[in-house]
Amino acid sequence: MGKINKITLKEAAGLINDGDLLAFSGFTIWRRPVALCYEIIRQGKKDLHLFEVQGGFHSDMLIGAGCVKIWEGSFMGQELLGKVGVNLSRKQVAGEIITDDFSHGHAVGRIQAGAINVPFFPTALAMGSDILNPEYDGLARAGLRDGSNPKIASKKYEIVKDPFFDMGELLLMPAVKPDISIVYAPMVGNEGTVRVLSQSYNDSDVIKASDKIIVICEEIVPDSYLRQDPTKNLASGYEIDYVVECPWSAHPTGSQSYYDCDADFLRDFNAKTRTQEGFDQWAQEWIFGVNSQEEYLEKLGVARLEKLRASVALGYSTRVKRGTR
Amino acid sequence: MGKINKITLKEAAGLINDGDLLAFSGFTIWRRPVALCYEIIRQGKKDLHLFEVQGGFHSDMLIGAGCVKIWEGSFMGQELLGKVGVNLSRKQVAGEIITDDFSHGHAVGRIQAGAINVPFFPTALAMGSDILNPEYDGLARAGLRDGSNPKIASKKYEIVKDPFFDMGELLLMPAVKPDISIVYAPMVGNEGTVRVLSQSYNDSDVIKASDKIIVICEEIVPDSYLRQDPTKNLASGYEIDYVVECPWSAHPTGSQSYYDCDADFLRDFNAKTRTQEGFDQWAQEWIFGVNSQEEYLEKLGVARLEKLRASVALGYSTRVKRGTR
Amino acid sequence: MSASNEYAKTGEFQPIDLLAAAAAREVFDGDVVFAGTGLPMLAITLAQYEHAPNSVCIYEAGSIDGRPIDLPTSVGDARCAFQGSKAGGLYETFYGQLHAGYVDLGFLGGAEIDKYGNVNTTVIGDYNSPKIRFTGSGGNADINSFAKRTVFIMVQEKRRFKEEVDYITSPGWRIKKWPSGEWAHKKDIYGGFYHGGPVAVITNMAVFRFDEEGIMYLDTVHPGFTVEDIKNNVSFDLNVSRVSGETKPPTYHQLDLLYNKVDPEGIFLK
Amino acid sequence: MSASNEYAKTGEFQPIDLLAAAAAREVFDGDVVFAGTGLPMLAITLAQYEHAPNSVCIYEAGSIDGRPIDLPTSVGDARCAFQGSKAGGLYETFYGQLHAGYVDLGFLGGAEIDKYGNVNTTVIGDYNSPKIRFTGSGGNADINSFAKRTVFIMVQEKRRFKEEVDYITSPGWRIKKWPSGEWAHKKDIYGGFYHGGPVAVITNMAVFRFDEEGIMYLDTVHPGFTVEDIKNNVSFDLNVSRVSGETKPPTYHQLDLLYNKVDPEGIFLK
Repeated sequence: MGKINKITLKEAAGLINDGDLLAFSGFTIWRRPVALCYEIIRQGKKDLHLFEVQGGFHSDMLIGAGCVKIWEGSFMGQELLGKVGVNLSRKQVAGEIITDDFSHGHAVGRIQAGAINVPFFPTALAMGSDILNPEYDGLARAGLRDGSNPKIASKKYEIVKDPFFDMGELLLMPAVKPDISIVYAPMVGNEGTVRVLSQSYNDSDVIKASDKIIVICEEIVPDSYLRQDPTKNLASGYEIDYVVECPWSAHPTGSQSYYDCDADFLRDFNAKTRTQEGFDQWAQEWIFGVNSQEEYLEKLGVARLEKLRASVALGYSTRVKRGTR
Repeated sequence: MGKINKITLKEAAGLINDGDLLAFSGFTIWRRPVALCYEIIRQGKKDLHLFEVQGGFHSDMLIGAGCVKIWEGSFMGQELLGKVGVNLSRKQVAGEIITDDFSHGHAVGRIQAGAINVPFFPTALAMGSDILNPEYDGLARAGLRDGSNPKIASKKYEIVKDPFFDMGELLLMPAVKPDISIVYAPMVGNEGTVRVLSQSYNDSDVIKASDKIIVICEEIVPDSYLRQDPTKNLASGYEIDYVVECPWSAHPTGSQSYYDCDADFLRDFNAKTRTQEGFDQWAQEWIFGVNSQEEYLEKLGVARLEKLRASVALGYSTRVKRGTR
Repeated sequence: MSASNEYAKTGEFQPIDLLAAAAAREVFDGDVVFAGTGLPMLAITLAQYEHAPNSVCIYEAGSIDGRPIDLPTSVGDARCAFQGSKAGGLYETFYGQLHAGYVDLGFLGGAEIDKYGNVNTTVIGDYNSPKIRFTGSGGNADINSFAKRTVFIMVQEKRRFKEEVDYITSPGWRIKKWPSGEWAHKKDIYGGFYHGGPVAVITNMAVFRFDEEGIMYLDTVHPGFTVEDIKNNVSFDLNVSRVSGETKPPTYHQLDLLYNKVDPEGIFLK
Repeated sequence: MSASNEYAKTGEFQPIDLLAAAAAREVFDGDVVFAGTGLPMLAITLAQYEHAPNSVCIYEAGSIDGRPIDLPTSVGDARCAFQGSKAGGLYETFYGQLHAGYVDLGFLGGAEIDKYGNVNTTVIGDYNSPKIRFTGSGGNADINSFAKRTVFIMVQEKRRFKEEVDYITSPGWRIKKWPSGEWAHKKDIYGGFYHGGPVAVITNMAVFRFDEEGIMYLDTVHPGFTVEDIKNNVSFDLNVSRVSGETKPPTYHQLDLLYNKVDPEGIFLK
């Protein structure tokens, strides 16, 4: 009978140190721990190092707010709602951020290796890509592969020959073991069992790979409910450290069975934050201009939230505007 | 809309060639494709090479029947119901079988590597064990690591140094890619979606790693039923090749939500098959003396089967004798 | 429905309809397809309704063989998993499916492409001091490297069809052997992991294919365009000796399926 | 219940009760325990009822923190997963849990043990021409190599407590560095993967522990046995200089829990 360690949003953000290596739950614009990212920005965290299998609204925003020094990942964007992460892109062009690019499969292997505590994952994906061009190793160019930071591998990758079946060369990609992972999950049990309600993305790996794990959830439910079907759960209570209960905390990203992505909100963000001035104004309105999640929800208003709310039958909203209609 | 390729037990056994590398679903005495193993013995298959994360009744029986030339795995036994696989043990002592021992974790990594088609899996489990003693490499001693059999790795393992984080030495364990896997699953959909109803063991890996996959199931159900919750399914129709519908086909091993292990049957097998003569008599009674699964079930009788039948509420039988009562 | 298998006439369909029909033709029955949302989704769904009922679609976020009743706009969407055979995570899709060798066909996009099917989705200019930065690889490099066949859907512009792309995000037929950087055929680099590579590029003007050496050639030209138009919109020396004719327009049956079955809400089709 | 925390007297408990109580004492509150069925299951469940309510049990077949209402006789049993926090497969338990470093304590058995806690569950005689063959490693080698603490439960016999075991299945404190075979301390072989190793051996006669060098010594002797009895049942030169007294019997409260809560059906307790 474990017990969860319940903390507030502000306490959760306070656990993050400047310079920490962070990873997140979710996929592009789904199940991102947005309310906690807002609070990280309010608390002015600096020099964060993000590892993302793929980025999305939450991280493009952290980057726009100047919290991030290093971004490692395979993709930054909001799929059809914003084809590029405009803030990361702006900082990359301005030379204001250190980038290290991987393929999606490389990143998946790297966090899997971190999860099971092996130093590398073997893969033959994306060989021949400029991702492997030694000239384009962003962390090495920044002098960060010298061993002084235990979270940064001494090499971007290694090439080895299959010693068993003569399949030829393949890659070893280094593990990732974040200092902290920030995970949004719809449901956490009162003993800490974690469940997500659709595709599981890399959420389990992110939890296992990290030193400290904060889970921000839609609701805390009885563990006995989640234990009726243990095959459906993502993590056990001892795998996580802190729980924040915070309804709508993934907004404007979506949470299956709770609410859909807020496409208008995301498009508006992408349109307005192409410049730093634009970002600062947007942040003034949506981050610094609201003091709590409750205020944020009031600002969004009932009508907007009700439109996003998922159908209990389908797990997504049937009222939200999508595409051209 | 895929369609399944339904075949009979006899046809399924006919797909196996002498000398094939085989793997099975299940765990010790759970969800083993027993009815098909009986038929393999009836058809007199020879020189089989078994890779087993761990063995159990089904494989100890195949070995007793003289079908097996090579056994690779980490464990052979029936847990509390039979602490040693008496047939494998007898043949090992007699020098009548080639053995290669691994740890459970090594075997899990090896079939995982086969599943994702990488030549090896990195692990630091069981270093320092005599499992790694080069003198005890059974396949090498038998001259089988010469590259002539593409299913046998040229080395038992490789030791490498972590090139990224200076964690020290670890092992690379070679992938396993069986010619055929024989998988028992309780439910297969009419489009081939496969579901198991409790712990998943290594069943998904065994399916992915193998060239040809035969699934023997308790019942074929509408795919639309299984698709109501895709997070609970094990495999998709295109991952399997043949389906045999055969109720009670895991007996005497158990199938959660259908029936429990038949402890009396298993203990009886272990007691009677310590000698080859004993095995031969047992096989005469239970394999050669019955011509079909229907006859086998009649021989077991209604009372016995009803005792084993799982409670719908609990997924296991509340009537079966266990332990001392 | 009396919609026939006759081809629709110019003016009776929109450019996106022709693209969807052309892309759908690349799907063979039984194919396991790795796709993104948008046009690829229209194409695979159209193919499933029409000639490839046993084809299966995997989305990289974790769903397999979903049968959405509302078109998804993200691959992470619950809509993708509706009535799926499986919904898991990215380890399953990238390793349990793609690396395992199940994927027959991938639909991909890109900002730039060269004649070997090398595609850039990362950067314009020097990677280390970029003029424009795009999303990065996502699954593009992985799918192009491991699917048996990949099909790119792109915009036809001279600056996009280049002699050399600014950055090879996604490896085509002739690629670089790292860490040295020498050029080699894909087969030589992938060895036992070789499955195939790009087979077609479909643009708003034409369909291109790749010859035995892995070099792009012009196959068909969309109605309303000429070979000359295409050549004017390609920077490299394009092989036009194998042009097989005009790209087939969608049939009435296909148009019927697209507007009444595949996207009746008009999420992508306006 | 008025069962007290006083120790039961000789004659008021059976040998298996004492074993269960001694094993339960090795479980600390909050421990993640990797266990098999039988005695380890009695011990962990007893500990959960008594002093370690936050401890969690993992079974290698895939279930985590199950709360069986009927005792399982196999780790693959549905009973193990009942009201569990998770039920997955062996990749999860061996890599997602054990290799990931979550496991605090493992309960294990063995046919032979040496003074370094190296255990044999494979063979008697020469591996290549065995006199007797056992099950092989199963998870024994893995758990002994990666759990922070392991506890062995064994039968006390001279032929089982050996100077050198016939085969090191499960690596203890001084083991062999392969492929050369030279002996080394576990820390030197495991490097960054080092988590701990054997801390106790519990037999039908005594409890043994390991000193700073990883060498076994006698800690406590069960009621009814003498130090001499133990020495007579150990082949190697046993350190008896650190004996701390008699093994504590079960308390009345523990006996009450064992017979009325842990195994009321008498699956293991007769």
